[in-house]
Amino acid sequence: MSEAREFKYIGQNTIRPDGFDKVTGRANYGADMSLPGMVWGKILRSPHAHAIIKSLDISKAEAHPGVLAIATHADFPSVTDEAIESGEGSSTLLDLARNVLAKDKVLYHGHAIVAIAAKTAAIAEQALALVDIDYEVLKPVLDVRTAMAADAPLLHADMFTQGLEEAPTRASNIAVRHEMKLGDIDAGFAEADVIVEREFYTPTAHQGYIEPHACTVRYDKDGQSMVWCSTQGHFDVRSSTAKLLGMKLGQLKVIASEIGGGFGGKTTVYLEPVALILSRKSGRPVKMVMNRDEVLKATGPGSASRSKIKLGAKKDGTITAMKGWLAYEAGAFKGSPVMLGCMTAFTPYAVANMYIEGFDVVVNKAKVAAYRAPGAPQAEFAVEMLVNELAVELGRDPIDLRLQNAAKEGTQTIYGPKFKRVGLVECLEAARDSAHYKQALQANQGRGIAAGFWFNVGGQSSVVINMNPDGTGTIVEGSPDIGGSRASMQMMAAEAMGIAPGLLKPIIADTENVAFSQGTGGSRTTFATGMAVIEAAEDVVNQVKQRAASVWNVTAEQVDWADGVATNMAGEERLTLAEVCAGAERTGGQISGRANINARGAGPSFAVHLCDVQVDKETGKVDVVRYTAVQDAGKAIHPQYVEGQYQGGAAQGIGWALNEEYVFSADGLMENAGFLDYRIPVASDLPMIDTIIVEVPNAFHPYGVRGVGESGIIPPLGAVGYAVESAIGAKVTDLPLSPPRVLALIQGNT
Amino acid sequence: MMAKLHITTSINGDATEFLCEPHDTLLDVLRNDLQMTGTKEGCGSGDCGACSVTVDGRLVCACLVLGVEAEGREIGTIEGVGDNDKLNVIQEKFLEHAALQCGICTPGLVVSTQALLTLNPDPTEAEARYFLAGNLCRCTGYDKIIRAVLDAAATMKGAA
Amino acid sequence: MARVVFSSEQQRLTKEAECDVVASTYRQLIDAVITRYPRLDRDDFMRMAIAIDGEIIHEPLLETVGDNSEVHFFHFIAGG
Amino acid sequence: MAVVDYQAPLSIKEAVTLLAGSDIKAKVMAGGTDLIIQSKSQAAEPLRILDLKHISEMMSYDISDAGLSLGPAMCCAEFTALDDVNALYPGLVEAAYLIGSTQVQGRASIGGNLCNSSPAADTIPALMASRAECVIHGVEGERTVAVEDFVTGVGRNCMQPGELLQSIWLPRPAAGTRDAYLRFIPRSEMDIAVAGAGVSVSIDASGTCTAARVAIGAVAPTALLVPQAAAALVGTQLDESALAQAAAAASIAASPITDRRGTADYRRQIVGVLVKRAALIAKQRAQASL
Repeated sequence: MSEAREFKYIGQNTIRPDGFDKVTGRANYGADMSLPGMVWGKILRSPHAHAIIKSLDISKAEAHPGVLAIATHADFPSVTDEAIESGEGSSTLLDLARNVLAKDKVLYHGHAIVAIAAKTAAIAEQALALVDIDYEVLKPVLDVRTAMAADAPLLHADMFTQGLEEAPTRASNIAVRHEMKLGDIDAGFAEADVIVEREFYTPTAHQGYIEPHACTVRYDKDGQSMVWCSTQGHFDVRSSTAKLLGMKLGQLKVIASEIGGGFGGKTTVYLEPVALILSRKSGRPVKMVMNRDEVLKATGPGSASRSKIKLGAKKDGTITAMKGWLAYEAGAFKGSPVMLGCMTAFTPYAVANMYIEGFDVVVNKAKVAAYRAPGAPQAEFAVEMLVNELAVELGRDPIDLRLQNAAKEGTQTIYGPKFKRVGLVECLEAARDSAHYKQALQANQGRGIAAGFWFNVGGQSSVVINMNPDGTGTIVEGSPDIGGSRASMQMMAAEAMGIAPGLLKPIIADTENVAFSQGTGGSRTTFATGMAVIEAAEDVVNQVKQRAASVWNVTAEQVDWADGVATNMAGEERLTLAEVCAGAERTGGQISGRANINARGAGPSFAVHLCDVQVDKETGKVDVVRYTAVQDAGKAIHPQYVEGQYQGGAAQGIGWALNEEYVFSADGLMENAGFLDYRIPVASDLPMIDTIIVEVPNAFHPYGVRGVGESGIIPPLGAVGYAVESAIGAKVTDLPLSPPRVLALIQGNT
Repeated sequence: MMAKLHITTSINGDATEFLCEPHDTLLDVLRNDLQMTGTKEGCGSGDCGACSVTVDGRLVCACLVLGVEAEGREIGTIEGVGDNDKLNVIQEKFLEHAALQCGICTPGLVVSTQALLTLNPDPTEAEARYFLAGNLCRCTGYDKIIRAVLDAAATMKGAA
Repeated sequence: MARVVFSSEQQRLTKEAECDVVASTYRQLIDAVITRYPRLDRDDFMRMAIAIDGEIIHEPLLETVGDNSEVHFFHFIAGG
Repeated sequence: MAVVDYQAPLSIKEAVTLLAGSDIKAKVMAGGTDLIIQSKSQAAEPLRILDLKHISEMMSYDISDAGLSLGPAMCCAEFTALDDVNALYPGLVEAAYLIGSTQVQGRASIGGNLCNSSPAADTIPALMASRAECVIHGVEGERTVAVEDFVTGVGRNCMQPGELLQSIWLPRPAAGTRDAYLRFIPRSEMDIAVAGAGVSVSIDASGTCTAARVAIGAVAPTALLVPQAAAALVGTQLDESALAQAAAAASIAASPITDRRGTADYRRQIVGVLVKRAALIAKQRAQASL
């Protein structure tokens, strides 16, 4: 988008088209589907963090009355180590199969081993207790430090570190080493007058969606199998499941239910292939629903991380060098987002000399999945903490220092391209000028500020808009709607067609009713699927103009289109969209527009957050007392839902910073697998979260959209972390800043 | 094993009978036997509030009530909120304020908000936040939910 | 001449951060790069993200490359 | 445990008879917020549930000049809304208000909290501070046990098989005597206590503390009365130094463990902070009641 333009519908706060169903309980989520004759599947999970399965005997379970089918890893046809697309794009089919049902070895507490289908869930659970497994328990590795040690117990005897100069001869828990550089890092530090350096830790944190994973499936021998499930990408479920089971894509229909939160965690499969095996074996539809314990133990958390960051700056505030070392936990199988950590860590800054290396490390925890801006919060937390320290060392205002060094148009990123127009400076200025930043702090309070960068993602989206004879229409798209994106699609189509949004009904079609579309993730839906919606809407408009032209016996170029009405420029005739649709049978058949695109030109969204905390110095308890989230939306299609993304990202990040963490026993058993002790923020934990929407249009999107879902979770870790640091006057290195940790910092016992 | 128990109850004002096992929770019965899937399951341990319903007007988690306990009681669920095709003020305000994203927590929050405003028609922000602390939402950060609740209270007061 | 900037993984194979090639299309550009750096794998290019003059592109095969274009290869980006 | 039978006795006599005569393991249920979760999570031992909520004495209360007789199964939501109770036992009401969410309070009861006998139960230190007693209906008649003697270990209490907690008795506090309960949790709501403190103080017209009870929770296998902490308060003006001594006594009395909710060292420290703060609140309430 090259210039500011006036919109008729974009930028309004419409009522979402799926709203009625959601406030009345009518919307159907993953666990809400039942089929005639349906039976229930349950999964037996590992009681150990690391063990060899010496023997597995299912005979007693098979004989249990009411049991209809049993699945183990042996039920997967020979799977290969081909790469598969998932949230991270770096998993293999073999690893996926071994994660879905363990082969020979269990690699984390809760690792799935055997699945049983029975007439009722209770019978299935009774039968699970009859499975005999003999384990040889091994020592677990639970942290990157121990995992990277030369003598560490190995999770995979056949894993050799990739990315080393020389091919290693010994197996390792380090899957990959990445390295990125820009300029001359040593020269950069040589120029510096001030150097700050620190090591950081962030814990394993879960996406924490309220809806557990669930599916209902039916395997039909005639090749018409179907999966109903809660997912961010039903086409990815189709491809992963079909590959694991040796099916053709055309043999499997995947229907995306309404989805009760994902945040990256629903970009892979856990239950779906298992349920299909059970259905195939039992000849019955099978329903599987995880409980909360299973969700926390066995579905993708975000990576825990360790990092070392070093920054150098001149007295005048110019940052001359940024150096980093990142090690991310991948969980049981390789594929942490550490590369994305390397790519994002320093990217808010225009600095000539940068160097970062990253390590993808397997540990005996659940395989990580994408979690909102995967890899970025961990790395940017560490960098933002140190940029704040640098500001103190230089005697500078932290926003002012960031403005001096902020990435802007033309800035060379460490990962490759130079930035086009980006909105970091505008975000920093908005934060600086906010009432929040001017408010004085009270006793025992501290203020933190942090910036965040996320690329945003384009990619493939397919859309069809089918017009009805009365001028209403259906927008058929393939991107699951997690946070209200149907409202945005409706508005963008309405804008492009010049008709009221309410005339168009957006739906998420199953894999048979729309062409391939990538999943909802990476903040791509409003940008990329939105672009496809606009293109499909323009296709409708072009066809309508053609039809009107044929009615008037003129060329399409002689037809003007405005506000949903075609006008014959040669005469005075007018035809509304509805009139053209009503007459479509006489002008060439019904009208439908389409677009199958691979969207290019994704534009980064920068965020800047301000956080004030109050610390109880006797207990170490931290209360967030004021919070402001500033972020560049490019263009906010539906401002309320854009604000909602900022607020939701902030709340998740605050939870990560303050209380969320996985707690393991020395044996590697997860001790807090429930919402009681995995403490996500509750309503009374948070203040209102103020938002400032900055709009620096993305030149590559017709309406200027950038995508807003990810960036908001990045700054809270640093903003909260530094607010606590400044309130207590002690250096913060480890998250979460739970009361015991903060009290220890206050008392100097770290 | 005993035979299933026959329970006679009232759900959203409708006389209802069902059969259940002694171990079935009210949530199991609502969702699996009565196909009333508006009440959601997020944890099964009373920690998330997605299954909020009322029993004799008292707000509870349906996962922490046995189905047999419904005998002779008045059960209220999300399906009973509003009047047929007309939303009530709370539901309207949730939509107007965009107080939902994925929407899985919304039925529970609507039921809980109704319970709050029945007990306390004019809650402060802090009162609303503490009353609703048992209804987890992972998407919104609660800001818009609390605004919707307070606006619903003000609107209902204005109408009264 | 278009300027090609390699990803850090590619740089391990090319031993150079960037090079200039004569190409007017993406196809010609890849051909030229592989001729110059035979250790690079043609298939690997399919698994990388590319940006031409700052615009991130996923389907580059038919793309034209300008005389002064900068083409960056980098790690594929997914998301949550 | 797997629930295979459910009974809803209408009288205490019927409940006790059912309890004594059960051929399988039988447990009484008040709100069920602990029992239903426990019955889901464990192996398949058959369980009969006796629901006490249909017994009117179990669900009601009686307040008199002598004190409060509380039906153990009354839900916390109902209990915390009782103005006459709140006027006399604000600390116990506070504790009941802290149990779980609004939804959980719609089911959970003080009797259930007591009989579940968790070290972290919120109402137990509050009951101890207010000198509460348990009236137990046994096979051989009624007996009365002080709350501090009722709980005997983690998840254990002094009730014998076949016995039933019939009512909870709290003597009426005189003017100048009031209680307070505070707990510490990492969030603002929805957590289990990392530590808790119930304090009752009696003060005279001069502001001197004439009697005190201090009980602490979640820092030992059972909630503990800490007479040393109480002794540090008696005879003082509840000034800062007395409060600090009481806090120190509570920290010394604690024998906490490290778990997912907090470290032993942390719990030991903050239980003292809670005693100090709860004593101050109790003092203000006591003054206001004079």
